[in-house]
Amino acid sequence: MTEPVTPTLLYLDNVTVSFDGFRALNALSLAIDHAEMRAIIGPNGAGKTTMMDVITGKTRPNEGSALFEGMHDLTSLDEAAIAELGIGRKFQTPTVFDMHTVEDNVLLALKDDRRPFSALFSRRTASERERVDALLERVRLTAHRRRKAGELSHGQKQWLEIGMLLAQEPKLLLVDEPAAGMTDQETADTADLLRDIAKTRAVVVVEHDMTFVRDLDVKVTCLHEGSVLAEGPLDVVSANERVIEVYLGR
Amino acid sequence: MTMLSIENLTLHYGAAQALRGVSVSAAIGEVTCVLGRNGVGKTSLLRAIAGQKPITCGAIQFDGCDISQLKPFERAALGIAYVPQGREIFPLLTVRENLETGFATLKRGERKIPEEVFELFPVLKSMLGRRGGDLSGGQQQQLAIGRALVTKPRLLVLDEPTEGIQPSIIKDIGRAIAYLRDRKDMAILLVEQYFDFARELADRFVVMERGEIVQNGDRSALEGDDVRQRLAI
Amino acid sequence: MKTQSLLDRQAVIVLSLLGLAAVLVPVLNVMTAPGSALHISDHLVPLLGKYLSFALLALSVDLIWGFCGILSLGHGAFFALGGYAMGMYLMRQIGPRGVYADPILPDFMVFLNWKDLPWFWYGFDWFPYAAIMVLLVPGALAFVFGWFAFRSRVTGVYLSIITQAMTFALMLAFFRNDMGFGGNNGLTDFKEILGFPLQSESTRIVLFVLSAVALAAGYLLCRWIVTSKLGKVLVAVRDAESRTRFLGYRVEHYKLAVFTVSAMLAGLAGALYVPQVGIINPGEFAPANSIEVVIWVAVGGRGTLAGAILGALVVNAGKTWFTGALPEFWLFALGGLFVFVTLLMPRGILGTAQDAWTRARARLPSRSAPNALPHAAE
Amino acid sequence: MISLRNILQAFVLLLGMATCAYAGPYEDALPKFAADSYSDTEAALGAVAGSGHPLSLSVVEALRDGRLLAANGQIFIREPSGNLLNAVTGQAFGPAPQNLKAVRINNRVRRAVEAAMGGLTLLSSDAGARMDAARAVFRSRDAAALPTLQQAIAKETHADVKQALESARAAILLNQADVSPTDRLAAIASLRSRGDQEAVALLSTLPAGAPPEVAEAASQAAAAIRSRLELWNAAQNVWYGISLGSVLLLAAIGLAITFGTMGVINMAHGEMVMIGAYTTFVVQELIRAYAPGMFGASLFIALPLAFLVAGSIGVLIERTVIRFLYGRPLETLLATWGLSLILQQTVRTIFGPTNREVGTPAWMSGALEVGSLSLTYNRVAIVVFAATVFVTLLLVLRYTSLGLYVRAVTQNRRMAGSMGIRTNRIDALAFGLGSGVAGIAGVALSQIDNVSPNLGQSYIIDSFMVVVFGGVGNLWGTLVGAMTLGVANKLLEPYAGAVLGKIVLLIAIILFIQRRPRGLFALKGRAVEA
Amino acid sequence: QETIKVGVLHSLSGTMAISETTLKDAMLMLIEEQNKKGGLLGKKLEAVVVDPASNWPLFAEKARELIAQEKVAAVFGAWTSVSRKSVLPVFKELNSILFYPVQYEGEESERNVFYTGAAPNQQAIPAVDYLAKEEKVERWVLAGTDYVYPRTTNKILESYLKSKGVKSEDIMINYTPFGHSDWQTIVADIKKFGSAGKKTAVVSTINGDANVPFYKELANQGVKATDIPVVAFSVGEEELAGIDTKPLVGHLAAWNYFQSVESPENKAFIEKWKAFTKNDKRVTNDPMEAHYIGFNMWVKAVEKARSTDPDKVIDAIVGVQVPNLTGGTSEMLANHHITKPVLIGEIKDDGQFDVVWNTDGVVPGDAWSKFLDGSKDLIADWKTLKCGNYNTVTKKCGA
Ligand SMILES: Nc1ncnc2c1ncn2[C@@H]1O[C@H](COP(=O)(O)OP(=O)(O)OP(=O)(O)O)[C@@H](O)[C@H]1O
Ligand SMILES: Nc1ncnc2c1ncn2[C@@H]1O[C@H](COP(=O)(O)OP(=O)(O)OP(=O)(O)O)[C@@H](O)[C@H]1O
Ligand SMILES: [Mg+2]
Ligand SMILES: [Mg+2]
Repeated sequence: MTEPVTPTLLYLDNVTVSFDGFRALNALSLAIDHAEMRAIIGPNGAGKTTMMDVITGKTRPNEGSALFEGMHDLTSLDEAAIAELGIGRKFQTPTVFDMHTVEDNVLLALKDDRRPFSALFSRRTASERERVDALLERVRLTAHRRRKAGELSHGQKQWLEIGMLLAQEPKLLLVDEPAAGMTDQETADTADLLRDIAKTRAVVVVEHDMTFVRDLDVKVTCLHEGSVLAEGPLDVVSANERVIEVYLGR
Repeated sequence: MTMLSIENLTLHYGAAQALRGVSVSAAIGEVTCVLGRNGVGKTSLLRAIAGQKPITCGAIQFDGCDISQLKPFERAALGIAYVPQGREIFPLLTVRENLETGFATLKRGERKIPEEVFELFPVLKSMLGRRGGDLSGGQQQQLAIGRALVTKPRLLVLDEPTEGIQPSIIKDIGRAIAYLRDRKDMAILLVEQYFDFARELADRFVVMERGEIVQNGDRSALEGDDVRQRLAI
Repeated sequence: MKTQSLLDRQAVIVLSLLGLAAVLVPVLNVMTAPGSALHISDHLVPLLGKYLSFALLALSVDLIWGFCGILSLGHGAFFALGGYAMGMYLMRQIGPRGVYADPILPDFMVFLNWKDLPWFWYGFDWFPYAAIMVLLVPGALAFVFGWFAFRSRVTGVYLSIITQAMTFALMLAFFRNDMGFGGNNGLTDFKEILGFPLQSESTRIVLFVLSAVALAAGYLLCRWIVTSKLGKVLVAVRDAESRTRFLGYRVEHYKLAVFTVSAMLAGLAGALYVPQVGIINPGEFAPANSIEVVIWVAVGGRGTLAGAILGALVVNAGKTWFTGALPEFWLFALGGLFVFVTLLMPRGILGTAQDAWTRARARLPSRSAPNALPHAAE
Repeated sequence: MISLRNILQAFVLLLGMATCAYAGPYEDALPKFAADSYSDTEAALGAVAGSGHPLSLSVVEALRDGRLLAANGQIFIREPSGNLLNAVTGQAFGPAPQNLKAVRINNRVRRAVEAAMGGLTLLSSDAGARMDAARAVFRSRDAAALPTLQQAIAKETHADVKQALESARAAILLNQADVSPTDRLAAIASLRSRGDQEAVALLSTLPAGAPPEVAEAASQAAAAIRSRLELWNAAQNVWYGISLGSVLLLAAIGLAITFGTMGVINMAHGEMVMIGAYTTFVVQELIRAYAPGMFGASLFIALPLAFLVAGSIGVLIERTVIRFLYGRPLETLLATWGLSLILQQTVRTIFGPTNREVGTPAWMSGALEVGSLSLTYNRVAIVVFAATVFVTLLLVLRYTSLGLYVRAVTQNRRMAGSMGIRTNRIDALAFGLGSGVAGIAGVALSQIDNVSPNLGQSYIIDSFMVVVFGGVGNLWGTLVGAMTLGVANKLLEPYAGAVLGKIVLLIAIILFIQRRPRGLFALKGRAVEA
Repeated sequence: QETIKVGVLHSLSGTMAISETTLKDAMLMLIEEQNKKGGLLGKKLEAVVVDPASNWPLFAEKARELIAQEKVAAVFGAWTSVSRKSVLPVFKELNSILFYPVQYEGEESERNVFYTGAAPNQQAIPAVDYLAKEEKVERWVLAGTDYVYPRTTNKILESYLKSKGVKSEDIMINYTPFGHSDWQTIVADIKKFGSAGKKTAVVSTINGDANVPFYKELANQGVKATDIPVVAFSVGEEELAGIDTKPLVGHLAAWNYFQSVESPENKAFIEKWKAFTKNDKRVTNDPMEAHYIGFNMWVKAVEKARSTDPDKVIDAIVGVQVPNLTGGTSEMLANHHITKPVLIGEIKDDGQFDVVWNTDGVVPGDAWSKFLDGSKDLIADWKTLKCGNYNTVTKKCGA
């Protein structure tokens, strides 16, 4: 690792989230660097999505803190503020704006002034148009751009959401199961895409598809019962007895 | 014995056609696998079978009878169980209640959650009192499969059941499907994108493209690169 | 990239119809003989004016309900507040012509032995002040109410019910004689506006034309909002509020902005309504009135703007006609209309007509090109 | 009773014959009844009651019941059996005179009659009558009754009656200047132990000029009672709140199913309540016409019928209209609003626009006195009834599969169908159940509110308020919501008045929803936020 | 054949339908009767019925429709004060005639309106006098719905009672919202107020729907007329038809007419009413009588003026005398109010009233109350002064 000029991009410290006594996150600590890609694996219910909820302000932790860029305490900000700091998210189940066309979905996600007044006066520029075109091309939805997003098939919605995430140009991308419902080929393509992005930004990917994780070729964190079970290169982690036992199976 | 046989099925969303003359069949004691890229119409086919989407024309025969005009609950009563894509569990019902919705087709005396559901998905047992919507994505998927099993189906229709599930449980699900197949009392129709998983289970398969069946065959045909090629972009 | 433009075909039709009405109604009223088939009789002019002010109210509801998913069951409150602001001005204009001839105090205050004009009545004798209050009072109430409610993320039926509670509370408050707004009788017996007698035909015509202009302006404003990016964000909020937040939009600010604008439009509608019907009383705050406005919008077609106008006109014209022609059975007719529209025109009159239109257009090319469905992978 | 009366009459007859020549105060007073003037009647009444004449009780009773008749200056008593007696002699009178007219009474005379009856029946053999007499004397404070009162107290065996008699005596003694201070102090003590509002009234209106120690004791006693009553008063207000809460609960509970669970914005809910109330009316009319003896049971007959009538109308509405609107909740608002207009006008056409009379069975009138708390039977009945309905519904929803299936269907209709749930039937049943429950609420509300086509309208807003305040989709929420609003309303009312109280409450609801944007019993977690 | 149109402007739906529908029926009956007698000026009368639906602005709209579009000769209608206030400007502007049949708060006299219901001096004050004299009432609860009529009436009564030496602490004033239905607290308060040792009565100006639950609660809590009598100004036969009156015997109402009044005119009227409605149970009430009087006055005035022209009728009608149903004669006064007898009735167990007191002759209605500061100097006279609010001090029209 090179000398960090700035502190780590995201630092979760001792985060605990409990629901009526059930600890979904248990003193979880995690650090993500600038332009780092991290794959997170772990059994169903390990707390991966909950962790993203904490980072994006959807869930308030009972304990612990989440620092972004060393100065923003995410636990005290709301969703919109966090998004404006530059944290974007793709949800586990694809959520898009059903009544909007595919291209409007992307357009809404484009990095821009988010205040109502500027929205009222905003005019679409040529560069914006190009960007939308490029993004649609990238997620292979150009042919569907005028259709309502609600009419897309499951996998198409996944792609659309990835497109929206890219449109936001966030500093940190949280990607929850991007490959679910994609063919093997598409999965590989997604991996390419993410690797590409990770050159300039930080990416946190949650996925159960080991081929995909292998393709990413990055540091892997395995969560279990709300805390880190193992961390390191995939080969190391997947050789861990506990990981095999609770997650990979024999 | 053929449990389900579909002839020449056509289906529209408004003016847009999603299925064009699809013919598939599924036999008891076999797993029939439907493969295809995103948006080719796999889910639409399953919705047509479950009765959630009216078909434009074509025939759906179940156990020798035409069911294409029946309501979803009538099909369920005949023994069709559906695990939809996107889980579609009842978010505000508890896990137990979600499972109990499967009792609707059963006689009063049979209304018990089969042990095999908990054997397959132990996590459900520990979370019986939790609301379905609070579960993690993978847990919800397990619940959706479990819920389908409660109805004691004769035809099990699964839409990408492995989506979002951890590897060890995918293996379990694979074993479970094989076990159910080998019990020889139900037909299984499986939509799957995860090729290796499909290859291991499928007795027969069809590949869809743009709402049509472009290839079909039995397990041996899956071994070659041919099918893989078709699924590539 | 095709965007919905500010002036698409629908907008052009609406605006030209309104323009036509603004010209034709006065012309037909003044130029034609009372007996002729084209004549618009004197009593029809304020009636049409009333419909137009209702249409503006419906428009304001459609803006927030149709495009932002805020179902306000209390919009009548903003309408009534605008109406009261105008009513207070008209009341002050009566001056010493009231029955007790008090130069300052309105009759009902003399009657209840009030000695001084309450402070909140100050300034209403000055039209510009009253005109500002027409927009400011409903706007301010909506702003405060919305600020609390949207910040606390009150949504759905919970929001609907508290808007209803708001208008209900206001109704009870205005019913109280101690409030200083004339109690149950409200404000009435107006004489003139800006020096023009309200009873005169020409004043009525001017008021009608003003209503048409205000409606056209309101429509344009709403069009502008919904066709801008702001409008897209609103629809996004309507369909998936939390998702919008994760994109970095401050949903509460968006809601607050349109809610306030909408309340001001409603207030303007109320201000146009009062001089044309000649009375404003707490009955306008009744929750049932607000529900009815929502129903006009639903009948016309939610989320179409023009539909809201159409709905308000159809339902109110129907009411006028039924209550005269079928006084004993008009509720059957009206109730039947509502059921009929919901069952057979699920997207309201205009929405269904639009659907039929697009379907008819889609059918033609689809015959020649059966592959209407685009496919991702080629 | 009858035989006793006969004996009495025979006795009176004999006596009458013996005294007919002698014109006493009784005979002098009688003709005044014929003057058709209330003050004359009152004067005559006083004279008759005080005359000690054996017929006086019959005359007073006859006057009270409108059986005292006058013609040509002569006075007659019509016996309940229809016989006409000459009031002077007590003898039967032959053919009735032409212009026979009842002696009219008004409130003032009625009051005098009560007082007179009190004096005359203090020694009655019937304990109930003695109790009434004691109360009447307590109220009239008629010093003339004192001797009889003493006699009655001496003889009395019933503890309750004895106490009533004693407080009647105390009431008389307290106001008499010529009574010894010790007796008056004893009277004050007796009143103090009575401890109710009336005692306070008596104690605080002590005539001027009473000895200082008496005045002192009276004001102390009054203060003591007042502070005790203050507490009771608070309890009373809470009771009023609970009973108002029960009314709200009844009105809202059907809506908790159709709106809360099924998600139909059911504006026709109030009309279902109204239909229940009209069913009660029809049942009572039929009973009045064909089986008057069963009137006491009319409400029990009306309950199942109201459930059935409103329930079937609900099912009909669901099958013909609502079922096309699932998944479009906002449009149900439009359609049910239309339906409510139609239902209202239908009822108006059939039953007319005016209020209809629904009677209260005898067992529901009167009040239960608990300490100084007065619980009127009909309110008690409503509270109990509301609780019963609530518990039954809770059990139905919890222990039958209906509840589960309804929720499943509302949460995901398509998937519920694929699980084999007969969505149509469940919808119809649930809507029917909600409507039926609204119908039986109508039976209860007919007891306290007016039965008119507008009945439903007056409850619909409150009902929505309760369901939403409590948290949509939660029956317990509806219960707690209704009770909270009821009690808060009644606690506010004495301070703020009915109008301001309601305004304050509405504002409180608005503020409360800010704190809990999903109602009192809000669901939490991912399940709801998604 | 040409007809003379008569407008009927009463709510047939909404909250007021409960009271107003009967008046529409009464008007239809009166018009039918008149046509049987040969119509008016040789023409048949034609009723034009509209439904203003208890919606006050709609009253104005419908009034305009009746006058401008239907060209009716006169309108009979309105019940609530606010509906009258709402239509007033229309009648003035289009110069037509309104007959208003309901007891009201007074403080108004318009050239185009004829007030055939009671003014406060024809109802409230005699009732209070009766209670004070006959029942020796010393303590008063003035309970009303919070709107103009009760407020004004209570104001007048308060100042009247005080002028009679009643102390402030012996007057309790209570206002409730429209449609108030939970009366537990208020009835309990009344009981408490009434148990202070002085004879207490309730003067009720509670309006409309709220009465039924109020009386039901009185019955429940056992407030008997002999303890605390309630005298009401808005409760008539029609309202009682919805309540079981057995527990309410002896409570009072003050009106200018009761169905139980014995007079040949009344007997005939009741018979015709029952025949017209084909319903033996339908009751008559005071506002119906007001329409009866008003309609006959209008007919007479039209005949006198030989025209239905409003100006001529307005001139002709003052001074017209017609029999009322209580056996006397009512006259249209120059202030557009009429003379009426005042009757006080006690509720009987059959839902009717027993008249326990009545004025010897008729009482002229006052447009302006003598007990209010703002109006004690005002008089109305449309005959000579041609003014509705003439100030006798400044000697000016328009106060
Ligand atoms: N609101 C809640 N109430 C109760 N339990 C909850 C709630 N939200 C989450 N949980 C539980 O917290 C645990 C963590 O859930 P989470 O969604 O974070 O898992 P995950 O790691 O994303 O799993 P998956 O791989 O299946 O998506 C799960 O067991 C879930 O059931
Ligand atoms: N509700 C709908 N309205 C209109 N078009 C739809 C709708 N649902 C699906 N489609 C379209 O029908 C086609 C087939 O969709 P389907 O969901 O069956 O695909 P799929 O094969 O299941 O894809 P995936 O692998 O992504 O789940 C797609 O092009 C899709 O856009
Ligand atoms: Mg997850
Ligand atoms: Mg699919």
